[in-house]
Amino acid sequence: MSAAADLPVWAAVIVAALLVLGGAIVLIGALGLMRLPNFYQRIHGPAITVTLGAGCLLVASMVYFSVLQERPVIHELIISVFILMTAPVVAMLIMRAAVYRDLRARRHDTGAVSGNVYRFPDEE
Amino acid sequence: MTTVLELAIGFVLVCVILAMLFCAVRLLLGPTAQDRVLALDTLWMCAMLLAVVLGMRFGSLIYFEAAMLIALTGFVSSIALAKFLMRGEIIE
Amino acid sequence: MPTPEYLLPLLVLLPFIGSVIAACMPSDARNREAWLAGGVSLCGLLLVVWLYPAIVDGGVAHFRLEWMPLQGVAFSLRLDGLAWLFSLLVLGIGALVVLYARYYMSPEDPVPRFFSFLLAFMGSMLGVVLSGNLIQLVVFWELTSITSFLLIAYWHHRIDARRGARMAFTVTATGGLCLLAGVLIIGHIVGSYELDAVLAAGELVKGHPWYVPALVLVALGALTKSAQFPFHFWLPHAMAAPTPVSSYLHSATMVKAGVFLLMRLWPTLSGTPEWTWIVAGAGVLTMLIGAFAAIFQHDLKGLLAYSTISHLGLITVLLGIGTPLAMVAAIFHTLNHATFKASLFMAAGIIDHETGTRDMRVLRGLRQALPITATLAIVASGAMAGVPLLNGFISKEMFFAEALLVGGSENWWMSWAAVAMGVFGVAYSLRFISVFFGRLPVDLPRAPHEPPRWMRFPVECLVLLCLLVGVAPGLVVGPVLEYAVESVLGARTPHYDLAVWHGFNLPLLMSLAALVGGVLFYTALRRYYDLAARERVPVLYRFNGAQAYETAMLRLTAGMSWLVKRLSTRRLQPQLLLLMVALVAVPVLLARPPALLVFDPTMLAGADPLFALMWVIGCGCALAAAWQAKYHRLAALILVGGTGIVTSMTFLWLSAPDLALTQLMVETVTTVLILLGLRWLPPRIVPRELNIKVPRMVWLRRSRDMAVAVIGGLAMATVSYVVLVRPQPPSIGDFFLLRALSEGGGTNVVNVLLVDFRGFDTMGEITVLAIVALTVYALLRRFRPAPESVALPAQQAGGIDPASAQTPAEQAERGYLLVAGVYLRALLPFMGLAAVYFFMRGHNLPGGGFVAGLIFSVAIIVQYMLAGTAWVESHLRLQPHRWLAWGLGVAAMTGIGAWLLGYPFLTSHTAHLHLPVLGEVHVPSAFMFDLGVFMVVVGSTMLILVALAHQSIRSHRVPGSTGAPPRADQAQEAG
Amino acid sequence: MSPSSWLHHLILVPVLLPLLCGALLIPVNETRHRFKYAVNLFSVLGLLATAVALIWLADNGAWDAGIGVYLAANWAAPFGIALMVDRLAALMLLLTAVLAFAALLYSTQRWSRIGVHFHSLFQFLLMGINGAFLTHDLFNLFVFFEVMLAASYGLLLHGYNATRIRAGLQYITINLAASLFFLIGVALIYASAGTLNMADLAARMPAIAGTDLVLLKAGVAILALAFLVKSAMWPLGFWLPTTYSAASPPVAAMLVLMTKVGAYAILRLWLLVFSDGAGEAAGFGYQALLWAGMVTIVFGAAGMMASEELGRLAGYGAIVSSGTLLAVVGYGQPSLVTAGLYYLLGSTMAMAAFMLLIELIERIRSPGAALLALTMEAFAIEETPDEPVGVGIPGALAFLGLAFAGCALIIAGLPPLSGFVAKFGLFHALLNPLGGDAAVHSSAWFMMGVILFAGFAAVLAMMRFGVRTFWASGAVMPPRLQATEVLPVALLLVLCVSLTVGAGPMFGYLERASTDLHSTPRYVDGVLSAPVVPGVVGTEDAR
Amino acid sequence: MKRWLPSPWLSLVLFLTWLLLNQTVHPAHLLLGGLLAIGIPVLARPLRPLVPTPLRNPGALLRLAVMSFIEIVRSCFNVSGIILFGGKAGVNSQFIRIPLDLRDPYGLALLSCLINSTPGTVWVEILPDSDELALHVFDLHDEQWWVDTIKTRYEGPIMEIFEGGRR
Amino acid sequence: METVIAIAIGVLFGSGLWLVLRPRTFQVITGLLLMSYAVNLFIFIMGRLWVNAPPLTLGEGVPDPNTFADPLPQALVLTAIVIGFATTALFLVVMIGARGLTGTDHVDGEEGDE
Repeated sequence: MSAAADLPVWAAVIVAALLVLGGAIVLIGALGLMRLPNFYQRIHGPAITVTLGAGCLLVASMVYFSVLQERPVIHELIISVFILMTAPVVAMLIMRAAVYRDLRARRHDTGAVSGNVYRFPDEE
Repeated sequence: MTTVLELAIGFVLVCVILAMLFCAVRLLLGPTAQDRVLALDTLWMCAMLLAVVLGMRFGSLIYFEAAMLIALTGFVSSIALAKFLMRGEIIE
Repeated sequence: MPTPEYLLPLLVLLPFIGSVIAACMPSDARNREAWLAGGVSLCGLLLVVWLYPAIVDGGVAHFRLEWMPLQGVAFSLRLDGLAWLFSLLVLGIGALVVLYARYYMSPEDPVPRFFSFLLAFMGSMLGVVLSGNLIQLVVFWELTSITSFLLIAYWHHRIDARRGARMAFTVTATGGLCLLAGVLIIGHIVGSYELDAVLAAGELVKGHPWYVPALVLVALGALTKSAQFPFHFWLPHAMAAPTPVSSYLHSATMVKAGVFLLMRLWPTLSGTPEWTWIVAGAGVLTMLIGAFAAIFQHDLKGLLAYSTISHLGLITVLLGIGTPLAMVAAIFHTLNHATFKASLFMAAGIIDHETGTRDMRVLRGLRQALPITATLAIVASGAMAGVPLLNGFISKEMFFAEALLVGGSENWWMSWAAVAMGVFGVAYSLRFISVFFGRLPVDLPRAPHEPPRWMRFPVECLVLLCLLVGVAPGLVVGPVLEYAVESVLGARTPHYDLAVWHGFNLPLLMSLAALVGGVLFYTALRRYYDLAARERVPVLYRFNGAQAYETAMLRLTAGMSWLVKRLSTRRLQPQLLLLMVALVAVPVLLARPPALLVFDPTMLAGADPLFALMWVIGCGCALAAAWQAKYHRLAALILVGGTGIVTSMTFLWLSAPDLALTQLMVETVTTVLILLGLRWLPPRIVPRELNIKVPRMVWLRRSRDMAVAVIGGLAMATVSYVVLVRPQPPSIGDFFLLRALSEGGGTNVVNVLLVDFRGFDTMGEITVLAIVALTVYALLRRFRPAPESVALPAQQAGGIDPASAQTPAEQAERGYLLVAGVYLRALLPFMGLAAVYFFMRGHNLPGGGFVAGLIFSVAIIVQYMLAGTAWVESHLRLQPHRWLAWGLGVAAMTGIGAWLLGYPFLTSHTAHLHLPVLGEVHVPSAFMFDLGVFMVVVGSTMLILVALAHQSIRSHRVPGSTGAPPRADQAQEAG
Repeated sequence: MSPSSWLHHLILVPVLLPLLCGALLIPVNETRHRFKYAVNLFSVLGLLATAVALIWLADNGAWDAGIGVYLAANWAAPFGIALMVDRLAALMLLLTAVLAFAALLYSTQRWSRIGVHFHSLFQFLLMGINGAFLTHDLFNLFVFFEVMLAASYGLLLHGYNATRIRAGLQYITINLAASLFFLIGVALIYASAGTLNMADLAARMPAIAGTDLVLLKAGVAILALAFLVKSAMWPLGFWLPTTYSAASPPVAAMLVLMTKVGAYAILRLWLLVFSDGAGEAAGFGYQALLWAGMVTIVFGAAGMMASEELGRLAGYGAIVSSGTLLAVVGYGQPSLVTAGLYYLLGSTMAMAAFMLLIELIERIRSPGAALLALTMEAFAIEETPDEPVGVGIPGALAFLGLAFAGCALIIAGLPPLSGFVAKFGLFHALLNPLGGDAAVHSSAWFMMGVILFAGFAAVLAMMRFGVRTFWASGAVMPPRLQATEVLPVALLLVLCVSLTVGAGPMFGYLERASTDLHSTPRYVDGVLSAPVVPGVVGTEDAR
Repeated sequence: MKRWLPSPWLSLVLFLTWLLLNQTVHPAHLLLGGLLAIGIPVLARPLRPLVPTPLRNPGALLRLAVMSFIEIVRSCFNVSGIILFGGKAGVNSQFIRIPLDLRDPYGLALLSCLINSTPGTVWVEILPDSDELALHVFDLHDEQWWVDTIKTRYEGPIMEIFEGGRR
Repeated sequence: METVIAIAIGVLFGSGLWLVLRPRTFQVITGLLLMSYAVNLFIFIMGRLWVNAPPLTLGEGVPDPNTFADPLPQALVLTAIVIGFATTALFLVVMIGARGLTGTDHVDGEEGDE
């Protein structure tokens, strides 16, 4: 933690702000995952973790290390790129899996057929 | 002012780990498999963020690789699980 | 004349060589076999005769060949008077038996086996009598048991032969084991196993505290072999053997091995009250029981067998008495018994051979059909009964004299027993010869004729010997007996007179009494007891040794089965339970830890609460996985994944980035792997009734397992804690930190350890990977899925999912995976880049071949998941087998490359190159090694995963497997 | 001998040759069976030659004190991985090569073809076993154990069926658990002693005390558990009969050797670490080993008598022999170790021959006939004795009978074959401790009794099977035997016979080996002072 | 050219990524990165059947990025608000259909990335028969608003980028 | 820290142990996974706990061994992880093979009395 002491004030403030924001968002996202009542709502919770939460923290990290090492340290960009490439895939696959599982198992309480996009197989 | 930063880092750590805890709760409670998969995926994400934050806490760059690795391959088990749920087998 | 010593090994070896030759002959070569066997016996006989000068006047011939110098055991042969006499007996009677057997064995019998075993027995028996070393004696002793076993069961298709053989072998071989123990004790006392030393150390042995155990053990060996009470029961059952065998082994030679042993060790062991009680006691009982039982036999050979038991008992009594004169009588009677009993057995065999039966209730009047045989048999029976002018008379009279001497004034029972034995002996002799008298029955299985001339010849020879010895004992056997006795007794050799007539004295009176009494007894039995109608021996039938043996064997087997059932299990769970209990119990019992657990509150204070919180997650996941694994496999898998993440983060937190990376990748691959496997593991449906109540036993078992688990966990936690609070001992770890950069050429010490310091471990580790991959591949080649999982998974079967109608490739091109496919295919180059990145930096920063290999494999696996096996393999020919082979080859060759430079295997070298623009480039050989690791990891991971993935395509092609309708209720994961 | 000499690399050949041959064979297609077989055979013959050469080197003073140390990667002993060959290790290598040769020959016709990758797995198995014999580093021992076990899993499941996979599941699970024990044990040893090299551990022993010593003892005890599971000590060895009877014959023959690897590891570790010079910990665990070994013998003997099938009988026989070895180690007397090693050689070869033989014997036993014979004997049904005319035995049956008898004699320890010599050697050593003057310990009597009992049980059990198989089966069909199936059995038995005849020189060699084993300081010096080759980047003190 | 450099953009990105990963511009890494940037796409080509459409309008891409960034941040706070303060009944989560004209796979991929990155919407699939997008919306007030927004704000610019504004 | 990690190892090992004693093959494989986590951590902590001291001797000059974590246990764990992965794969395949051939997922290949 001695490393943090070397940081100039302006950078520390920026980093701290980003961190606090990111941390709060991460926490809220996870809270959503825990608290929301059904799966189709819960899946929206982590989305904020992935985007804004992760984004804030990564930017904070970039600023922090760039200032600390007095050179541009921006390889966290790679992480962001990877997240942007993988997160949609995971979300859509889990979502689709959930929809068809619920359809097959005819679970009425999950909201799988809300909005008339999907129907239970024998109710068509 | 540096103590602010330290406090902020501490706060983020708490947040991230609490987030992991929430994920774990969802992981334990389910109730459906897709919930668990979602929770696991989020847990991976939190772990990645934890690595980033630990790197900041210790002021070291070696934590970056772990984070990058999670970002790059952490999704694989999630999509494998999702595909298993959807198709019954992951490689057809 | 050549040095006779060299003839000794020849004498022993000759029969064995003959045995091997005999075994190789064709099965119908009766004559050649007989010539061979006879020739061997005669040659041996010649050698024995040739060796006679060596034993004259107490001379001893020796032959020694070093065998086990460490234990002081040599292959040592020793010929003295006693051994000479017994050799003569073995070879002489052997030659006669061979001749007899030539005619006795039927043309259909496979004679090579018979003569081979017979010769082998002859060699073993010679080995016993000629052994100059106790251990070697035991070797040949057991050999006689084995060959006897084989000979008794010669007609092995007969159940009585098999049982008789097993019984005989069990008893005598067990006796042999006892003898071994006894001999070892004697060897320990004396300090040598050489017979010379042992014979000279009589006083030492008798004074040693271990004398009694040694005596008992040796006696057990001798008594079992010589069929002494209470081990006598095997001998009558051994009569299932062909008659030549009976006459050779079970009358003349093998059963004499026991008494031979007692004679041999007489100077060492005899002369104490224990000796007398054990040996003479067993002898007296055997003598009486055998003689009495013999009277009531109906089988000719049975009668002879019991009579043999009785006579052996007689000899044992003589040895037990322990006076020098008794020894003379014992040796003399051994010789006499061999001659008359062998001839009697042969006669019985002739009768059997000619009439087709041995039942004395049927046989009568054979004198008319077989006059010569009858005469011979009657004379031999006379010798058996102790009729004067026959050899049996003389030795029996000596026995009476000794019995009187010992019996003297107080122990009258000894004399009475002797007389009783004489009476019984006469009675059964009469019973035996009764078959020759009366009228020839007409209903015999075969019409009897005189046997062939040469079949009778051995009997004639032996009977002639009986007569000669009986008439002129001193002349015929005098010197031989003298030397034999001398070799046992040495200076204590008594003066004795081998004469037929010693004047009127008490022994003669006893002989006469026995003769008269025997005749009267037999007549009485015939007339008033109806001997022929009796099925069993009066009084004695209660002590049925054979029955006891069978029962004991059955009980033993049953008992052992019970024991094994109690002491072991074939089930896995109890074994694992035992293992786990041992894991906790053994260190506690052996290391006896003091109260180790000193809880240090400062440790708790030093704990990072966040770290603790993280482990709350890890532990929660682990416990939940344990809870869920039975019915909710997928949930358990996901939960284990949670624990895995926490573990990786712990590695990261606690300064092990390499471990964290590896653990993360392994986590991913393991998940994919288990998911691939789960496809083939049909779901477990929660049974309704299980929710209602758990049987008490199950509940108990679970509680027990729970207790073990809790204790095991506590133990691990305690030990971990104890280790953690202790300062680290001076460890070799520092060395690596100091040398990694300067000599290993890398800053990532862990990686330098893996590829350089402990590269040899890594070599083995990648081999394990390769082996497992090959095993998995081989297993899956023959994989047969569970019937329930052959059909398409429910998710793909119903029409609910529109993707069901599409092939995997179509799904990726046009279907729901279209969008995902764009990303996943775009990620492939990046994953490849990451693999290269981690690989390149491994030596200096966290990473390395293993992580790189896993990343690469994951990249490929993602493509498989996306587009299916068929599509990927039509576009990419990844040959995991070659990757494996090349990987192992590159790694090993890198190591071997060091040899060329004169260094040991795997010594690392670094090439320092100065390139124009690029500057200095270091190329360590460890890099090549890591490349090998990378290739093996890729190869094995791909091989395992792809082989598993292939099952899906394969099983659908199995004809008939799609016959069963896919099950729609296949809810793999209950929510 | 200079560590850079080419001859010195011979120490590594038993590991490298199978590795390379195994790797070479991986991508070769199964249709080229002949080629695969040739490579395999070449490797095995090479191993045979290497082992002979190593024995010669070890026994003729090529190295100081008869200990050849190979420092892999050229790092001095406690730091790098040291491999060590002494008389015993060289002999075990030879035994491995001989058994491998026999098993390989046996598998020519059938067994190597029923599945894929037999030859590679076979080579890797050899690599693992050889490595376990050679290595002097605890963790490296773990790695080689894993190589060996992994290959044995593969071979056990080779061409699998329901029985084999059932047995395999059990075998694998138990050995995986045991491997975890191994790791725990090694970890504890490192935590308390700070080293992994066995010689270094021995050198550090006197200085370890207090809690560290307790931890070390616990670690070694757990480590020993892992070995004892492999060497099938009661009550940890119930997997063995099941596994042996399920494995294919050549694999079963190799498995016989694997139980001995566990005993070997215990022997090596104990004699080194808990020798007299080990300070406070000297003599740790010997008593426990002794009694556990004896209980194992009794259990194995009981199992032999209780067995209803030949495969399980053989398995229990193997339990008896490893029990004997454990008791021998636990007795802690050099001369007994000599005899124990002799016993190990003979019993391993005989048991392996027996494993190979079982399948051949099963061919003559049609199950129906065997069952009939069983019931007849159980109920003592008397057959009417037939005409006293025997049945001609064709050569194949004669061979099987002879070979069976030979195996039975050795396993039961009856004269005149090596089993008896071994038994005698054990008894002699028990009764004459330290040259015969010292008092005989009372446990010696127990041990003699137990061994005698085991011999008795073996006699009864083997006789029962032999009689039922060769004599009692009604219609005996002479089986069809291949020369390649007969030869290995014959070879092993002939070796046993020559072991008997040459007992003198053999005991001499083993005596020297055992003396080596018991002189801990020589190992410590030999291994720790083994020089590295001066290197390019080398400095003087550690390299 | 096509053979050795199947996708120049990818190669460029890989090259940059390599430099970024190693955080250096040392000549050795330039060389190595260049080699990898050329080699990896060549090796990976068999598994990447779709040749990406060349970008027609990079400027539109930038505009889209900025716009969607704002949208993401905005909806992020929306969702956070709902999670923290929204009652259980107050959220109307529903699936909706959105007819799409976009056909280019890369365009669809970009669209999915934007939609999924925007908290409150999750892409489910393109319904196979109708070329409609099934979308799940966290808190739906007005279905038509969503259809219009997606069509105009996202689909339009994306079609401009990939298909040269062919509307 | 010490207390936490000790308890963690205990819990992981205990739950793995419980599972290993269960009759279903999947339970056993899960148990072995958990136990191998515990054992890996156990080996790892034999080098004691070090925060932010990875064994990377990046600095100039001769490194001071007291400022780095002990690398040896890490190397051992790495090997153990790999071998554990391999054996898990093997066990998995044997498990499904046994399920197919014997028709049950009981560890004995036949239903017990439970």
